[in-house]
Amino acid sequence: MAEPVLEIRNLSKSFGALKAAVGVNFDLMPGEIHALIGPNGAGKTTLIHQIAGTLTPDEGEIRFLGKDVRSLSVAERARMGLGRTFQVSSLAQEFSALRNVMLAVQARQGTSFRFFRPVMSDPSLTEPAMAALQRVGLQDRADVPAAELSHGERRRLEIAIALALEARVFLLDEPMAGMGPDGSRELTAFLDELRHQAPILLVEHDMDAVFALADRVSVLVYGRVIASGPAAEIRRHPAVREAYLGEGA
Amino acid sequence: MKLFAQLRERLAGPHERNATRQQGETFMKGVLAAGLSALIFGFAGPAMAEPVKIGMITTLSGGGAGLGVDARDGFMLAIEESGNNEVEVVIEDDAQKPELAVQIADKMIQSDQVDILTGIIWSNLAMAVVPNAVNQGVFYLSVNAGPSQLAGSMCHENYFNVAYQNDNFHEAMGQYANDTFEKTFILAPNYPAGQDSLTGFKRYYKKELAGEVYTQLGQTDYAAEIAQIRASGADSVFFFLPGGMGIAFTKQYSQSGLDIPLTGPAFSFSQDVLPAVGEAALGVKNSASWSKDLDNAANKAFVEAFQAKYDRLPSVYAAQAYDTARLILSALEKASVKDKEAFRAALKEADFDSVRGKFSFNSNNHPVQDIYVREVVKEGDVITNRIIGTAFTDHKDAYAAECGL
Amino acid sequence: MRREQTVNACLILALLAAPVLAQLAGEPFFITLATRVTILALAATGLNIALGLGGLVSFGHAAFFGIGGYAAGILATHAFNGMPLFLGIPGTNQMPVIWIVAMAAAGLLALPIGVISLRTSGVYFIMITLAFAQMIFYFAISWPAYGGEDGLSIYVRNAFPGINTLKPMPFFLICFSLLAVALLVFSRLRDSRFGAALEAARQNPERLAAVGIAPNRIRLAAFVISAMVTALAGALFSDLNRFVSPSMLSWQMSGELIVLIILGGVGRLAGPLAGATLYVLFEYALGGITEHWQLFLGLILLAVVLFARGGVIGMLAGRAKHG
Amino acid sequence: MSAALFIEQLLNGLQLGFMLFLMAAGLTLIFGVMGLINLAHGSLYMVGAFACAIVAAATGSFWLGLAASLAAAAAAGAIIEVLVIRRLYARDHLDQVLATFALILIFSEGARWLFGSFPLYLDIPSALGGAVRLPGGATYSAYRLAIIGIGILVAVGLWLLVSKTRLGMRIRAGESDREMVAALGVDIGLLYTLVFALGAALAGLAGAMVGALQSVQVGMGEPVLILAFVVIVIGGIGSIKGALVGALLVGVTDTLGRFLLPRGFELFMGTSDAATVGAAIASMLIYLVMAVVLAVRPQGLFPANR
Repeated sequence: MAEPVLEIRNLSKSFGALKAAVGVNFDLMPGEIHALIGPNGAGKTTLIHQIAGTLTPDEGEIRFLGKDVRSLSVAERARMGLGRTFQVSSLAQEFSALRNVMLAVQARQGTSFRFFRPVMSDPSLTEPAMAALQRVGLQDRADVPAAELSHGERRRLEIAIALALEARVFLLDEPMAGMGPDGSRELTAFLDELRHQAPILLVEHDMDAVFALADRVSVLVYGRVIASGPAAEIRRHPAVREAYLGEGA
Repeated sequence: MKLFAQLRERLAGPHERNATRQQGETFMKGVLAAGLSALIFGFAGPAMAEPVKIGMITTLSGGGAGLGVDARDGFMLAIEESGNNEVEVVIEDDAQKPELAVQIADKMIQSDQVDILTGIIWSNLAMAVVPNAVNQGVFYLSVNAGPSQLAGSMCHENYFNVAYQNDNFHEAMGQYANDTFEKTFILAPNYPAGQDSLTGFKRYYKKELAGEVYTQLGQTDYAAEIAQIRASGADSVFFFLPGGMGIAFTKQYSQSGLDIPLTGPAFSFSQDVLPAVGEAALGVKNSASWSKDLDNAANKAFVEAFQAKYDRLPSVYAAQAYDTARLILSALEKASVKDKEAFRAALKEADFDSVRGKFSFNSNNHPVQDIYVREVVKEGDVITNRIIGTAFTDHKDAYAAECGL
Repeated sequence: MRREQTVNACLILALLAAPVLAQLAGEPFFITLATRVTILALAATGLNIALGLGGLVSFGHAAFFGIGGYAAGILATHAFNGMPLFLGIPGTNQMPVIWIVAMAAAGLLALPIGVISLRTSGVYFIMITLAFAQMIFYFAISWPAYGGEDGLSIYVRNAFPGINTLKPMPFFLICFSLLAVALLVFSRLRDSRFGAALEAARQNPERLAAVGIAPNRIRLAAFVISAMVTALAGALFSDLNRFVSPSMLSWQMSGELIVLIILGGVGRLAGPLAGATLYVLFEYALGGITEHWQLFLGLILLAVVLFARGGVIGMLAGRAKHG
Repeated sequence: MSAALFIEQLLNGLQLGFMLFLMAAGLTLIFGVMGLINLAHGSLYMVGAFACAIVAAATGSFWLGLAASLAAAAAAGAIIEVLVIRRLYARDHLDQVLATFALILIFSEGARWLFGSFPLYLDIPSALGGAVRLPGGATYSAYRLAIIGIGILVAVGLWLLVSKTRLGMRIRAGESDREMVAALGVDIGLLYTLVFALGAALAGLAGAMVGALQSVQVGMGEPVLILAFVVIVIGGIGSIKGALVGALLVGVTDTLGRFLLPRGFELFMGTSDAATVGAAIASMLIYLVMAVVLAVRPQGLFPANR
């Protein structure tokens, strides 16, 4: 069996009395989409934050590509290949779509301490960035400032940034949110392709998308993983139906 | 750069600088009149063949404005009394800011082409302006500041101090305390003039010190220092706190109910600040080279004319500036300002009737003069000073030996 | 973008033309005034790197301005009196050496200040930079060796090989050249990879970290570079006045630099130059009309903040665009 | 050093601390509720002092002057809130700094225009003119004790206001969620004006009380303003408790530093040098404290946003 790309062991995190994660175990295998579902406030985004490094867990272990990353900063983890999208889009608002992606390209190249060459006339930045935009269908919007993009375009821009990073893992926090049925369908198809590039940890509320895409699903309720397994199994799991889907068993 | 200047002044206290700026008042009247008289009388005499331009840079706004206003008024009084129409005076406000003073000096030398500069009140401004000005060939006559460097190693043939060397008043108070008290507590702000002050005091005070404290420049609350004085068992207090610091200290000292004699240089008990201090200052002993009750004819005439013209009593700054103007006028009688050698020699003679009685220059162009001890008294409704003794006769500063002149 | 470039070019040419005209008109003092504008613009250009590009509202840049000033003053003093600085190193009156020392000293100081200050953000950053500047201010006031509150005079303006710096015009040209270089550096920096990361750190530090660039390393570098440019201006400023005093280190000076930038246009290439020009002109024009000119300056500043965001450049050239 | 002297110095520190608290409480309240940095707070302090001096001179009563200082500063605060400040709530800190700085210029130069550059006369009320004998042999100025007393009263009053009254509930709600407060039907504009006027009144009170000790003049507010900012940054911006702790920390540190440091240095060097070096370090001390606090706790001692 292959080594998991991302491995979470016994992770716990609480904010005062609120328990956001209690002994969470979880892993992500190469080539798979592992969906994380659960009601609002279950601790999904908190978990993403801990993996990405914006929050420090109280206990437990996070291993990425076999390495314990708990002491690494957000930027260091990103450089290892953690490609993350945000639940609420988080972009450099004044920059054009292209420059937002170029930032990721230059980050991957590790060349942010170059002071003189203008970025806009540097094909080693613009070309990969343009390619990433093309993959999400934003090539015509490359010069538009992020602030002026539509909601759906921003979500796609987030993914283009993750692509440009050539991430080893995608952490996608509700990429479908607010996309509308057509957008969701397109994105679902896109993510289906994306898994061949790198495995995806998908946090999503859109159950159609989750069950269409996910190889495995874990259910998080009040910080605990109450069920984990292949999508079909989870769909039938009584505890899940009760706790999450709100049905009497 | 005056935008924040006002605030800077407050941060560093009223002693510091301010921002409002009074534009140069050019006394064009003089020029016009000069032209007219030249037309009528043809020739005005060998030494007055051409107009003399004097640039006065002084502090006319902010916490220190009182001093500059008095200096200007004293100076202009002498010029007007002389009836000398060849003299044109250009006055600008330095707002007590060194950068501004330098800028004005450059402008006066480069654009207005003045022959003589004068008027600066503060040592730090003098240090910024004087060396460059005299190096550019103009004369500088000090109406108030006398930093030790300019008296010693950095003295210059074109620099004349008509006021005092900074240490003088402190030395006088040291001498007085040495004669009068046994255990004095001394305090001054922690900056060069403050350190020089206590050094000057200790040069002549050889007895026990009850304490030696440096306060923060611009400090306005002296509760902590007054508590220390109370606890120290001192029999007298010497302080040097120029400007608003001195007003606040004197007020709080009097409010504290401490009954130990207070002494200091004249700066905090000069006629310009006494009204703001009020009765809190009564009985304080202070040292100065001048007092309005000095008994000589020139002084009597000066005090009377000053009061008549400005409706207030002159301060020591007014007296020094008045003397400065009279010195310039006396030298102009003897030589043209364009003939630097002759004019310099004429200045050095100090051939004028000083309101301080006798006045002459030491080798370093600094004064040789008497220094008096005064007491703050109430005359009718007016709080003012009265001479009670002489601390030094023909006093010279301690730095003349370092000067190569 | 086009229009902003035109405006920038006009401003720079006007700055160059003013002293030439003054020279011809026999009013050498206006050269000094133009030099003052140039130096203030240079100092504010330095701050503009941190504040305009990086969004780092440093309320303590006077510290670096003053350090530059004192570097010039102290080196010149030792060159003048022939005493070695320390460890037998002599002083110097050569401007290029002084500039390097000024920039190095400010850079070395900015590094620890930046490391500590960048732990905070927002108002806390504003205030901690102020705190460091105040420490240096009080140190300078009470340290007697170089004049303390009295300041330090430079008796003869420092020298530049082959140029008579004592004359106003050559000195202006030196300052102008340095400003031109600084503006070039600023514009190249802004368009570079570093600039991209720095501007992203201002707009969205979380995003920058998430792509793998640590915002604080970028900010720290910007802070240090910014301090060095401002220190260079400080060295020139004390040569202009031939005098340096703690007032160069005061918090009001920090505030003035910020005002220059906001007046001209935050993050804009020629913003500091426009701000400095306008400011010095205000000082002279309004100062000539009323002694209460600051009241009107206050009203104008208020109007700029409330109604004319983007400063002078914003008004002349429209809103900033990012390629 | 006698115990009496030490107690007296400690009281001096507390008095400075409580005076700073009056300033800092308003600043921190305004920042906490409205998210605004108000550099013009020092001008309100000046307004209070001027109002007190003018009314005291006209009526002969310091107490009427004190009441006038509260009223005048509150009124000035309300006016600038309505005219200028409320346009700044949604702006970034840079705009707020510049706009309120412009207000300082307008206030200072306006006051200079109206009243001139010379200090106004204001003395402490004769009833508090003497000194009070304290247990342990120390004596202390009754007036300064009164400042401490008023500081304590204001601290208790603010605590009661914020934790027990309807207005306080609204203030706390405004602190956590302005949209919600607005949705609940509270007139958020009026609430902000009230909070701003309250902060202004406290600054005016401080100005009047200190003006009687020092001098009443244009620009007297700015040094205090810087100290008050140091206080709220140390305490944690937005926290009244932080303002109190910060103010007392700054007051006592500053006073005892000026008093003890020169004595400490006497152990290593001559009296004169110790006095100079000690005074130099004492003047840097509170900024040093602030830098250390922020380096260790970047949000201050009591971060307000929980």
